[in-house]
Amino acid sequence: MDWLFFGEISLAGLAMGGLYSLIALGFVIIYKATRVINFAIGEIMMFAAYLFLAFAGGMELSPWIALPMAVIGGSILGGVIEKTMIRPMLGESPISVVMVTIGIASILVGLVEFIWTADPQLLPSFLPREPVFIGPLYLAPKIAYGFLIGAALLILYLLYFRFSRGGVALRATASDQAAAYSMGINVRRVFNMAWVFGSLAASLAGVLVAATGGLSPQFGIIGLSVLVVVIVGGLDSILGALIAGVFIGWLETVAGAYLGGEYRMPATFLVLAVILVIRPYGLFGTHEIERV
Amino acid sequence: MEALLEIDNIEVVYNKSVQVLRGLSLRVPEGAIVALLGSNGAGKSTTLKSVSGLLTLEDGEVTAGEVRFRGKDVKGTAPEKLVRNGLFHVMEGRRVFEDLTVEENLIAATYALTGNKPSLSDSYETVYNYFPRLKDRRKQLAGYLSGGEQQMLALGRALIAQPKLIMLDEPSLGLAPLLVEEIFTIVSRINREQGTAILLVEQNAAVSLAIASYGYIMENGKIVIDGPADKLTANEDVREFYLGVGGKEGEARSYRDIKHYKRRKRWLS
Amino acid sequence: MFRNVLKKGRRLAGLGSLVAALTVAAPTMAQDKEPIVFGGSIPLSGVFAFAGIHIHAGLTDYTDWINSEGGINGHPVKYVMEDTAYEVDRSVAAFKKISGSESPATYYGDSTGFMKSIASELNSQGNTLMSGASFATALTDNEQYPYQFIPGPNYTQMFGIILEYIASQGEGGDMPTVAFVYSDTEFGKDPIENGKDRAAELGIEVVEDIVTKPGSVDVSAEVLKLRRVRPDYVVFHGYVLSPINEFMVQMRQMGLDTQFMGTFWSSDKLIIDKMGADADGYMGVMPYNYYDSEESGPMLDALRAQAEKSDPEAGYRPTGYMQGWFNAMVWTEVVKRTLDAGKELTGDNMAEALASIEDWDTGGIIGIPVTVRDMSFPVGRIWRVNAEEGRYEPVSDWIHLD
Amino acid sequence: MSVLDISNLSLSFGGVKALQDVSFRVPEGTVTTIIGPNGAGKTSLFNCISGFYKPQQGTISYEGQVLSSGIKPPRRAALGLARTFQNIALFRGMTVLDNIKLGAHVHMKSGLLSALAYFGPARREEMVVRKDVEQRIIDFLEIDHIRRQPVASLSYGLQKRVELARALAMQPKVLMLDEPVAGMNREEKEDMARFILDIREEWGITVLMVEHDMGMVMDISDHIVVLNFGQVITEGLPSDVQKNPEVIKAYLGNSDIDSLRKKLNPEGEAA
Amino acid sequence: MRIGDAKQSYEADEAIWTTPTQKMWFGLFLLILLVFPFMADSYLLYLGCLVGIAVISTTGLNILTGFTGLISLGQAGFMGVGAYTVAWLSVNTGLPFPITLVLAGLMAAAVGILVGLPSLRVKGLYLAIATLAASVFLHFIFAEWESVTGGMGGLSLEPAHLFGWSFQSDFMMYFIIVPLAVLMVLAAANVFRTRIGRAFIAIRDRDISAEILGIDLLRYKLMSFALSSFYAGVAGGLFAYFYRVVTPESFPLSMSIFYLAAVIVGGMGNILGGILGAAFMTLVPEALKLLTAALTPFYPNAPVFMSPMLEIIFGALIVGFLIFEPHGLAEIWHRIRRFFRLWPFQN
Repeated sequence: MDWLFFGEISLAGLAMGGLYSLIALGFVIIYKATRVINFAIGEIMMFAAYLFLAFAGGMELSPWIALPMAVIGGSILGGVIEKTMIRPMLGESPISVVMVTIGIASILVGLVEFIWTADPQLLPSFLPREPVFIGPLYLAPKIAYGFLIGAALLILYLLYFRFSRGGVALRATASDQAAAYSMGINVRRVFNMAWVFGSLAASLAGVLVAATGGLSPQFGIIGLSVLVVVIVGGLDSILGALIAGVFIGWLETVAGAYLGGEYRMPATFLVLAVILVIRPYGLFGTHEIERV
Repeated sequence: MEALLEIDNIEVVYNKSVQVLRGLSLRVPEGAIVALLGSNGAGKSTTLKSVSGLLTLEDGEVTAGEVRFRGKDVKGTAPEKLVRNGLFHVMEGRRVFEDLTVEENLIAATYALTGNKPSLSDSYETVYNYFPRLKDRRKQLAGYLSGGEQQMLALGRALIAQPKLIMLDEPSLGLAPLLVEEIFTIVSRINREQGTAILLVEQNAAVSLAIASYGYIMENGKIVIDGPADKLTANEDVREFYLGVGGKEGEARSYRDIKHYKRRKRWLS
Repeated sequence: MFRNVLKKGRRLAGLGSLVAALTVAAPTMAQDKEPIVFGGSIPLSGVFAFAGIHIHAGLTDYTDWINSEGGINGHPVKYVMEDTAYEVDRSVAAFKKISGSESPATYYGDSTGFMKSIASELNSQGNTLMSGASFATALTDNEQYPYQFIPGPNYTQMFGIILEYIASQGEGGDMPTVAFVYSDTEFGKDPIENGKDRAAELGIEVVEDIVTKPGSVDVSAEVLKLRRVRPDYVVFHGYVLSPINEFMVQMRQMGLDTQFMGTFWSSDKLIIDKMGADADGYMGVMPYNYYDSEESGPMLDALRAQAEKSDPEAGYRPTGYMQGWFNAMVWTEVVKRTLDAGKELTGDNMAEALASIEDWDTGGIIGIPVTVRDMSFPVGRIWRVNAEEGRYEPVSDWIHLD
Repeated sequence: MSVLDISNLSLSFGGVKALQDVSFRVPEGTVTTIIGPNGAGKTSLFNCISGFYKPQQGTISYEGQVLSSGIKPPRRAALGLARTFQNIALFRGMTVLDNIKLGAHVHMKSGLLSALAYFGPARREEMVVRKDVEQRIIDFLEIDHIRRQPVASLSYGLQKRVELARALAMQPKVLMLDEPVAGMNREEKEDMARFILDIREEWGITVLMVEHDMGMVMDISDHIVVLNFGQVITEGLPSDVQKNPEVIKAYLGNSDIDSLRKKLNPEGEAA
Repeated sequence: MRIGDAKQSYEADEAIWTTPTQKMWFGLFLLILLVFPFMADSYLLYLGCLVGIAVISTTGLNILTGFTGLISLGQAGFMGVGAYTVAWLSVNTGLPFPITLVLAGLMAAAVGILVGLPSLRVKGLYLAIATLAASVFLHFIFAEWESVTGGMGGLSLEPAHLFGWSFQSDFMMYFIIVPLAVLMVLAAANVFRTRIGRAFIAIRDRDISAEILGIDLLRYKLMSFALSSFYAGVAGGLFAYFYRVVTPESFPLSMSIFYLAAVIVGGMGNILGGILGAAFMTLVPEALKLLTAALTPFYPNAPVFMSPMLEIIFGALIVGFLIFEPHGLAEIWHRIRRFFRLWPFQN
C-alpha cells in the first residue's frame, strides 16, 4: 500500500470534510432551534455562491469585499425564508415543513436560472495558488485555504454559542421552547436568528465549495451529502456535525479514490444505513423519550 | 390594596374542543403568597399558563373573561413581554435547560430584564445567597442536578428576573418531604425579603397553606372553596375534597346511588 | 448579475420586434404550400439547459434564415418545440404532443435516453427523422434506430479522432500515455470501452481511468491519482466545464505538463470564458468550425449574418448553436432530396435520402465535404485553446474516418 | 382469587426510583383503585403491567401466569389486558366507530389479500364485528349518535367514553383505566361511574384504575392501593384507607399546620 | 340525526358509495374513462396514461406515508425495482404482461420489506433518510449490475403482450393502465374498510396506543411498506412498458419528491387525495406549458425564460399549498361538495 498516497488522499478528504462540518453546523443550528429539517440548505449555499459571482465577477468588486457581502446576502435570504415561509408552518407536521423546504429549494433553483442563466460558472479565483505541502503531503491550495477560512468561522461560532448571551438564548430555546418563553426570551426572534446564523455558515461554505468545484444550478445536490453528515452525527448535535462532517468528507474522498467516483455516494450511504441500524438517532443525537 | 393580578371569570378551551377552565376567578394582592390547590386535572396549570401566555403554545385559548396584571389587560400579550413586565412563571416539572450549565440557566433568565438591567453579578450573588448549593455547582450541567437542586435553579432563574409576581407550579412535585420544607422555607423568605408576590399552585395543601396568606381550591376548572389560609386549614371541606371523606348530608349523592337513579331515568325516557 | 438581467431584457425586446416582422412576412412566403415542421424536445432548463438554450437559438435562427431564403422548395419551415428539463418522460411527452398536432418531418431529441425510449414509437409511426444532442454510439445501429442519425461523429468516433491525433504525436516506439476521465452517466460511459480498445490498437497505454460525478465536485483525490501515473494526455468526456477546470489547474499547480483534451460537449468556448488563462492549451475535437474561427464559406457566413441579425449583442455563438444549426441544415438537405426525388416525407424515404449524402459541401460549417456513414458524419478536427486570443485554433487537419 | 398479582416490582430510570418493591393483588371481579399524589408512580405501574416498561425486579402474574418481559404489549392485549390512557390516546384521524372497531383487532383474522378484495372473509368478519360493537358497546355506552363523527371533534368527556368503548371492544378480562374522570364535570363523572360499575357487575370484568377524584374513588372502589414515592403505603377497603394517618399525611402533608407554619416561616408572618 | 343512520343494514352502511347519487357519479366517471381514449388525440392519451401511472404510485405512497405515517423518499427506487423486473422478464422470458406486472409488484414489495426493517427503531425524518439511502443503493445497483440491468445504458423491451396482442400504442396501453389504476385504487379503499387499514391509521396517529390494542407494530409497518412498494412496483412496471426503455436515470430522487408532493398536495391519508394529487402534479406542468405556448407568439424567447419560471411556480405551489391548505386538494374538494349540498333547496 502506498502510504504517501493514502496520506494525501486522506488530507484532501479531511479538508473537504471540514467544509462539510461547517455546512452541517448551519443545518444543525436551524434544526436544534426550530426542529426544521432544511432540505434547501444546498440551494442556500448555491444562492450565496451566485451572489459572490455577481459581486466579484459581475460588479468586479474585490473578492474580499464580495465574500462577506455574499455571505450576508445568503444569511438575509435565510432570515426571509424563515419569516415568510417557515413561520406560518409552526405546529404543522414535520413532513409538511420538510416539503416546504423542498419547495423553497425548487424556487431558488428557478430564481438562479432566471437571473444567472443555466450556464455552468466558475468563481473568480481569490485564494492563493501556490501548492501547499504538509510535510511530504501535497494539498490543493484552494482546499487548504478554504478549510482555513471555514474553520475560522466554525471556531467563531463555537465560541459564540459557548460564551455569549445570545448563544445561551439559542441553546436554551433548543433545549426547552416553552421554558425559554417563560424566561422572557423572544423565541420567534431566536428562530429567525437560527436561520440567519445557519444560512450564514452554509453561505460561506457555499462560496468556498463553489470556489473549488465550480457552480451551476445543480450545485444544491451537495445538500444530500450534508444530510448524510447530520444524520450520522445526530440531527441535534453540534459535536456530531463536526465529527461526522470530517469523517464523511474523508470517507467520500477515500472511497472515490480507491473504488472509483461511482462509489462515493453508496459508501457514505452505507455508513448512514449502518448508523441508523445501530444508533437510530445518530452518533451523538438525543433520543427523545416518548411519554405514554 | 389593589390586586397585582386579577383573574376574572376566564374560560379556557384546548384544541378548540376541550374546555378546561369554566369561569375561574382569583386575585393575588401585591406582595402576598396565594395558594391555588386542587387535584390532578383540575386546571391549575392551565390557569397559570393562561396568565403567562404560554397557553397558545399548547393550542389553548382563553375564550372568555379577563386577566389583569398591574391593572392592565394582558390577554394576548406575548409571553416575553409579560416576563419583562414583572410576571415570572416557573413551570411544572422545573423545566431547567438540561444541557446548559447552572450559570447559563441564570444567564438565560436575564432576557427577562431587557429594559432595566441592574448589575448582573449582584443578582447572581442574590441567587447564590438564597441557594448556596447552586454556587458550588454553577459550572455543572443542569441536567445532572438532583430534583431539589433543579427546583432551586428554577427559583433562582425567577429571582434573576426580579419580578413582581412569581407563579410557582408544583414546586413540591416528586421531592422528599424534608426537601419540600426546605424549598418552601426559601420561597417564604424570598417573598418576605424581596417583596415578591407568589401564586403557588400545589397539591400539597399543608405546606402551601403554611406559607400562604390566602388559598383557593379548584375542581373542574372552577374555584370551589376559597378563604384565608388559616380558615381553610380548619375547614372540613378541604379534608373532604382531598380524601373524599364525610360530606354533609344531602349535599352530595354517592356515585353508587346515582347509578340506579340514572338507570331508571334511562329506561323511562 | 444585474447586467445580465438587463441584457436579457434587451434581448427579449429585440426579439419581440423581430417576430412582429416575421409574422408579417411569413404568410406571403407560405402562399399555398404546406409548411415543413421541425419538431424539438429542447432542454431549456435542468442540467443541460446551458446547451439547450443555444441549440434552441440555432434552430430558431436557421428556421428564420431558411424561410427568408424561400423555405424548402417553396415550403415554409415551422419550428415547434417544448422544454423538457432534460427529463426523459417530459421529452417523450413533448414528442407525443408535437407529433400528435403537427406531424413534424424531422425532430430534435435532447438526450440519448430519450432517443432510445422514443425509438419504438418513432419506428412504428415511420414518418419522422430524428437527430439531436446525442452522439451516442448505440444510435448508429441502423437495425434498431433506422430513423435516427447523428449530426457528427459518434462518441466512439470522437475518441478515435482524439486517439489518432495522440498517436500521431508519438515518435518511434515512444507512444504517449493517456488517462480517461469521464462522468458517471450514460453519456459519460458511452465510448470508454471502445476507446480503450482503440487505444490498444494504436499502441497507446491507458494508464488510468477515472469516473466522477459531473458538475461541482471536489476532485482533489482524483488529481492525486493522476499525479501518481503522470499521463501525457488526459481525455475528458461527459462534462461541460467542472470539474475539467479543477483537474487542469491542480495538475498544473503540481508541475505536471499533461496535455488535456475533450469531446464535443467538453469543447465549448465556455471553458475559455470561465477559466481564462488557465484554459490555454486545452484541446477539443469538433466536427464544425467554431463561430469565431477564421474559416469561411457561404453557409458559415449566412449563419453569422443570421445570428448577428437575430441578436446583435450576443457576439460569439457557442457550439450548441452550431450544432442546432447543423441539425436543421441536414434536415433541410434530407427533405429537399426527398422532395426532389418526388417522394413522400416518410421515415424510410428520408433515411434513404440521408444515406445518399456523399461528399456534401456544408458551406463552411464543416471544412471538408462529408459523406454519411452509418447515419453519422464521422468527421472532425482537433482544436486548441489560445487563451490570449480567447478562442480555439485548429491544430490538425480535418480527419474523416471511413 | 386474584386476577393480577404484582410482587416486589421495582423500576428506576437512570437513578430515579419510580417504583420500589411494590406488591399487591387485584381480586377478580372488583373495582380496584390505585391512588397517590402526583409522581407517586401510578402510571409507571400501569406501563409495567401493559408491557411498555421493563421492571428491573419483581414479577407480574396474570391469571396465575407470570408475564415475562418477553411478552410484548400486543400479546398482553390479546391475553385480555385492556387499557385507557391518562391523556386520551384515541386515533384522531378516525371516526368513533373505527376507533372502537380497532379494539376488536386482536380478535380478527382476515389477511391482506382478502382485505384488498373486500369480498368474502374480510367483509363477513367486518360485519360480525360491526354488529357486535353496535349492539354490545355503542348501545351500552350511549354513543350511537356520534358514531360517524371524527373523534377530534368530540368533547373531552365523550372522548374518554369512546376510549372506554374501544377498550371494551378488546373483550378484556382486566380493564385498566388511567384517570377515567379527570377533567370531567360532575354529570360526566356520574355517567362514567355508572359505566364502570355496570362493566364490573354486568360484564364481570375486573377494573383496575388510577384516579384522583376521591369522591368517586371512595364511592365505587372495592379495594384501594395507596402509592407514594413509588412505594405502597397501605391498601384495603375505602373506609379504612381514608382513616389511615399515612394516607392523610401523603395528601394533606403534615396536618399540624401551625407548627409547620412556624418551621417554614421562622421570622414571622408573610407580608 | 344524519341520514346515514337510517341504513337498512350494517352492510349498506359500510359500503364505499353510500347513496344512489354517489353510485351514479361513479358510474358516470367510469363511462368517461371508457369513452376518453376514443375521443382523445395522442397527446391527451399520453397524459391519460401518465396520470394513471402516477395515480397508482401516489396511492401506494399514500398508504405508507399518508395512512401509516411512515415518510418515504424511496418511491422512485421501488418503482425502479418494478420497472427493471418487468424489463428483465420481458427481455429474458417473454412472459405476458399480467404475470410480469405481478412479479414486478412482488419484487418491489420484497425490497420494500427489506427497506422497512429499520422502521421499528427509526421514526419520522430519520426513516425518510433511511429510505433515501435505500434509493441511493438501488440506483447504484441499477447502474452497476450490468449483467442484469444493462448498466447505464439500461434495458430496452418489447411492447407488453397478451394472447398475441401487442400493446404498442398509447391507445392500447391506456386499456392496461387505467383499468389497473381504477382496480388498485378501489383495492386500497377496501383495505381501509378492514382491520388492516385501521391498524395502519392507528400506527400513524399513536403507535404506542396501537400497540396496547394488540397491533404488532413491526408486522403492520412492514405490511404497509410491502403494500406501498407493491403499488410502486406495478407503477414502475407500467412505466417500463410505456416508455419501453429503463435506465438508472429514469428514477431520480426528484421523482420520489414528486410523489411525496403529490400525496401532500392531494391530501395525506385520503384515497381521493391521492388521485387528485397525482393528476394535479402531472397536469400542472402541462398547463404551464400551455401558458408558455400562448406567450411564444409574442415573445419567441418565452420558452427560455419560462422554464426557470416553471421551477419557481412548482416550488411556490408546494409551499403555498402547505401554508394555505395543509389538508390538500381533497379538503378543497369536500368543501366544494359541502357547498353544493347546502344549496338553498337542500337542508
